[in-house]
Amino acid sequence: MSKIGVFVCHCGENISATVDCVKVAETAGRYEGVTFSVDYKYMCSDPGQSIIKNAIIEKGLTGVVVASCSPRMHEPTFRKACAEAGLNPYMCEMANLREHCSWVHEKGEATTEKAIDLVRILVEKVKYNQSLNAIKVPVTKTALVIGGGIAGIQASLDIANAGHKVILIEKDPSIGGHMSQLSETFPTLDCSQCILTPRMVEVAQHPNITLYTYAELESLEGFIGNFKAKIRRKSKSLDEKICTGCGLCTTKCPNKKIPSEFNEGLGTRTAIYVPFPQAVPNKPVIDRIHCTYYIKGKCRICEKVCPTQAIRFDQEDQIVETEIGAIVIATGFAVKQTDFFPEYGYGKYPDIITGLQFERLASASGPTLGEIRRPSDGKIPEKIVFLACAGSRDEAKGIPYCSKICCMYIAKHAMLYQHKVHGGKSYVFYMDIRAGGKMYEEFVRRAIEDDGVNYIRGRVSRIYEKNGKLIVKGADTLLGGIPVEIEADMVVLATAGVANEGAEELAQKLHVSYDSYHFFAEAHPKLKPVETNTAGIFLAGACQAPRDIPESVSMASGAAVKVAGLFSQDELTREPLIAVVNRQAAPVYSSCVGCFLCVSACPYQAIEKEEIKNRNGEVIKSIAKVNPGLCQGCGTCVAFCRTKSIDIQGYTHEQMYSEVMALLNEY
Amino acid sequence: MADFEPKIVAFVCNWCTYAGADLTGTSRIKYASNVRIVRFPCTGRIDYMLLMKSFDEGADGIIVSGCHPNDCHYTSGNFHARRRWIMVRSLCDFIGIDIRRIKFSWVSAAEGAKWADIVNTTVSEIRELGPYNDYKKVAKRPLKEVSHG
Amino acid sequence: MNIDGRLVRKESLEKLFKILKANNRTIVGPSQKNGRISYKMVENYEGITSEYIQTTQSPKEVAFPRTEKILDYSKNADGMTVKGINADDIPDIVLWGVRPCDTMGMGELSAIFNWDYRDEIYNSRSSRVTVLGFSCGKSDEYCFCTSVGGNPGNIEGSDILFTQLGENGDYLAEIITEKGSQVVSLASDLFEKAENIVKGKFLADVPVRFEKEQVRQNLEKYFDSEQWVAQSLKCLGCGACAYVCPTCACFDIQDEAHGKSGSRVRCWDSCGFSLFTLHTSGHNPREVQSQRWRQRIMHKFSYMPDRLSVYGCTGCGRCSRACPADMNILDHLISIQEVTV
Amino acid sequence: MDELRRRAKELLEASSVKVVIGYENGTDGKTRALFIENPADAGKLVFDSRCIMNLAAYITKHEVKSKGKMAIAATLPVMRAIVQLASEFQVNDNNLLVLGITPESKMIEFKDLTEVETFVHQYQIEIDSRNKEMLDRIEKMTPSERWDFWIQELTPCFKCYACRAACPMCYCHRCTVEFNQPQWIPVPSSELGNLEWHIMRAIHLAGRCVDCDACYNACPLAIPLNLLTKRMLLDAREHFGGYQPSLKAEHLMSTYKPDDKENFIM
Repeated sequence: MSKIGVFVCHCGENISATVDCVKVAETAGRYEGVTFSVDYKYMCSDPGQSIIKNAIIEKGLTGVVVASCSPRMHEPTFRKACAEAGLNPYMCEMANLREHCSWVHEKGEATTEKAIDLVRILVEKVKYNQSLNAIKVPVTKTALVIGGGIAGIQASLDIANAGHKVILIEKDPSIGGHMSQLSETFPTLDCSQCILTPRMVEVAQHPNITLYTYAELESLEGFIGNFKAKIRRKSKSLDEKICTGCGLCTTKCPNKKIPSEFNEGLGTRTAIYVPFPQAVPNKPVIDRIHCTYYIKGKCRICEKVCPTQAIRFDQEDQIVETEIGAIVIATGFAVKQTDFFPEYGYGKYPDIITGLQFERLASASGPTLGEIRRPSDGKIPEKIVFLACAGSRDEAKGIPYCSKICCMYIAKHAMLYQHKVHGGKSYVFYMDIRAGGKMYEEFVRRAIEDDGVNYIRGRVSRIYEKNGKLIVKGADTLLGGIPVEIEADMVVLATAGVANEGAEELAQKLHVSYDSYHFFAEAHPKLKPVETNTAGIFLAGACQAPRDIPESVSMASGAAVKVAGLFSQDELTREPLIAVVNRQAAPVYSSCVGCFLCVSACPYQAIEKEEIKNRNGEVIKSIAKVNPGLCQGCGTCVAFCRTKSIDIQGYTHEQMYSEVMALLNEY
Repeated sequence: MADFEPKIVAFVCNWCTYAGADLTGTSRIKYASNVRIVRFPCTGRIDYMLLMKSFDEGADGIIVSGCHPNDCHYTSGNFHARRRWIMVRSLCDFIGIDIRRIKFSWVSAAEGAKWADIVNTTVSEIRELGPYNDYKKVAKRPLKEVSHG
Repeated sequence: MNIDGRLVRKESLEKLFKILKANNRTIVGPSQKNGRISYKMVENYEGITSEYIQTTQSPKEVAFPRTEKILDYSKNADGMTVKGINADDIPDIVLWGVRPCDTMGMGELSAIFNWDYRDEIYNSRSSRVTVLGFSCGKSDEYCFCTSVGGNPGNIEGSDILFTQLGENGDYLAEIITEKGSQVVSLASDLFEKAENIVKGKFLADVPVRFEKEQVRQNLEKYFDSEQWVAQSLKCLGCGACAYVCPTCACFDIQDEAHGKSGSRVRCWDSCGFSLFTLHTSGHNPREVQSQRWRQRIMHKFSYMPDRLSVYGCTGCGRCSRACPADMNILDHLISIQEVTV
Repeated sequence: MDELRRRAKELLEASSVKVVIGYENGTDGKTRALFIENPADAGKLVFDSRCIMNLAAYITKHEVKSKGKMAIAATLPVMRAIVQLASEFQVNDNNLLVLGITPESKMIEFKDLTEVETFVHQYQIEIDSRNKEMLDRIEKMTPSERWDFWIQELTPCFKCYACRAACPMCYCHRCTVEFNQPQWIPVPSSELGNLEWHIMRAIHLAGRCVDCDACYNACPLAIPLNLLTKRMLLDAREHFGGYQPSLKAEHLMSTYKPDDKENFIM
């Protein structure tokens, strides 16, 4: 006979404001099998957990139902509390009275009735819960970091410094990411390259880090601690071992007019190229799309001039298969291009540029060697306009969120302009100035007060060209919306930060969730910001949402700690919520009839054939068997099995059936 | 029928719709309180027999919801489920079960508002349809004791 | 025994039906659906079919329904309330159009339900049934009532037995019991005086195919015979034979629970099912189909005559007709008789 | 027929097989299954248009299988069932030899099940016009008419499970109806119990049914339960391009396509 305890939480007033928690506890106390029932202000608090623990010990409870918030929030908390009091943690279930009831319904009888139903459903379920023991699986202590921007670099270094192996893959020929493109960084104005390149070099030289640039994830299977990744190392058309990185080939390549990705199209590069002088690895790759030899079958000049004969035109992509235990996704973000904005000329005016392009103009290593010159004619702009929220916070553009970094970098850009163009006039159109961060607000004030940047609160409705000037038409909402028109020489759009193209596809490869903007979804917005819903896969940097450098670095270190924590154990304990094929005494052995249709239904190839043999070694029966290491507990096989021979622990036939019965019947 | 409050059962997966319904809560979006959620690991786990059982025991409507295609936490549980739903739904229709009372949806962890919308739509549609008496009659019909007719 | 024989005009059967209905009798009679004939409650005379040698289903359901509620229960704060079946709720039934093999079968069924335990519900039901038997003018190759002690004009088990006097002829009604006389009293005009009618020549000719006593004796030595395997190889293990049989009485008790309340229900079961004897442990004393087939034959031709002094077979031939694998019980019984063990 | 008898005799004499499964004359002009173990009995074999029972129901039966290698006289529906059973690991070349009987009543002895598969793939499963009309008629009804129709049709069912026993695809040792923890399908023969049993049966046959009508032919009460599986067959065609029994261990319902189309998921 069950002895179930029901613990109803008020969650402060989060639940009790709309649900009569006292009545819920009283009603639950009358259910058959419930021997203890109580309500309390905060069940998750220390005293709250003590109530549960004491009741388990004193009342000899065989099952616990905590009626509080979502189990996705506190299930581990309460299961742990139960375990500490000597009750198997899997004898604890949670009724979601907060997210699924008190927060979504008005105060009233119907809401309390629903709360009572939710508790009853779980009371009936828990009667069929079974004690389960965690599954132990070995851990491969190698991490895969995807993306070699500042977040990926930081995560790799932190994991490597904790003594674990790291494989860092980067889709471009060099690591460095967007940070390597930046001129100076807010709020200190120190040179981005100066602080970044030492870390890039550290990555390249770290004995625990294997760096694959020009490489992408091909596929991933397995589960936490035991992933198998296939990495595609795209052909660089070069033997990296022989290449000395002398750069002769890049100077001799006849194809010199290719827009440079690193310079955001404001400069050019050759077909065999190193993206930027401080690239790591500092060895070229051949861009096969633009290379004359791959297009026309003739040229091979680089091959001829190479002093070490390192060029390999016939080199193929290489697939590296590797076993890893954890993954950090640090694939970063992209920015909208100017062609996204019809009101600003669809990208047809060369002197309307993105913030990232401005970074390249302002950078000493950029196409203008740090001089602010406009792309159309190379003139130094005397009037420059910066537009914040270009696309961001604009529902109509499908980007209702704030891109977060723009306010700060626009202040920086305006400041840099004022430092570099003496007597120049700069204007910033903004909606709000969001400068939350250490020394951020001070930085913006400096731009306005010390450097004389003109901040105009309002949006720009249109920009068009007239007599070689860009006419910026906007309004000043602080002055009652009076129209403002500026004849500018150059306009910088702080275009929205968005998810990378292909983020969705990568998420599907990794089996992680993503939000409606295609940024990767964290497991919990507050308490699990670097975890994904898939165990063993973590997030760092702007692939999760727009992030600035310090935030990306913090997230990276956070993710690295999660990985290091995982790698601190030789074995991992996994939730035993997996499928099991029933076994019975001879001569039945199992009700499984061995049709093996479940084998093709299983998404994890976790079902195999088991032969039951007699003493003479003859096969009596072949039945299905679930490999507990591979099974992830989706239960597809359970619903599929005609003989109901497979069941899934934690969501068994009896548990789900009794939930439905409890839901619709009086008890 | 004005005071008819339909009983709605929702079978949802843990990773998308359950989380989506959590988000509805965290976003404080209000919806009809007629629905009771039963949590499954995955839509792939949802046995069609449970749909029958729900009607047996007096449900007036059912919501089955999980991750959007390609978003399944288990890669393909929802694809298997979808195939099953197509067949089961069609058979139910052929038998004359009122398939307007079984709503299928994809609600992701980010679609808190959609969840509220699905529940509200379902509740108002079922309220319009009235109690599922056809099924209830059969389910609760006193066992005929003399020669079945 | 001197039986009161009356003449009932062909046209009078319908009148009799209407009078019985007018007297609030529930009439259960042979009714056709999808080309199969079963006993059902009939409201109109047109609902009754007379075109059959034998019905698909036996009339046993009037006393032993396939699904029968035994009690209702509900749990409450004070414990449990149990409500049994009220015998007064059981209707008086006139069972119309039953062949003599089936009327005899009702006696065999009663023997089972009154052997070591008097089954109250069964007896309440059967005592409320008035049986209007109809003799057989035709038979087919499945019929073998004469081999098991019956005959096409057997009065055993009928309250009134009607025998049609030739094709399209009038009927001889033999009023056998008090219940039968009660029916007559409701419509005495329809039961005319009959003089010296000999029904024999109007009855079907069903040859005796085996000696049941011989079969019984052989079975005593036949338990371990290889023949069971050979005979049952084509058996598919369904319950069709048992469910159409007028004397098969196995049942299963099920609780249909809905939260705090529910019902206890008696449902037909069949010894042909592989799970019929499966123990919780996994052990199954009748592990293979031949053992189940043997049980069926032994029960009807050995255990029942031993213990109940009646055979469990009426020779109606339904099991053979219903068998999806064409297991013909007559063939098997003949071979058992012929075997020299 | 002579060819069949001759070959059956040879196979038994040579001990190539232990039992030959075919048809013999039965009661009332019907034919029934025959299991020949003695070559001398080969003469009892018959074959003609009366032989409609699906003998494949026997090849998964423990009592038959345990005799040793089987040969089976197999018409097209039987061969389809055999291929499907092979893909579900219930029979294989080691325990079964197929003496195929073509729709033209010619005997073909197949070397292996792959040949049987190739042979059956020449013929599409076609639903006969009478049943097609029935299906059309039912589909034209309103949902509540369909409901009444099926409740009426299924109510006579007394759950003898002859449909299941005769179906070659229903070889499970423990059927879902016999699963009682929990009791998914109500045991009683009641309107609800019958309805759920037949829904469950049809769904379990989705993508597996070979449309042999064995279930309907076996039903003592002639319930048109095969219409349910026929409808599922048509659904499989409509939604997933259909299926036919194949030795590949990938089945209609255990696989999926990412672009499976539906129009009802919100």
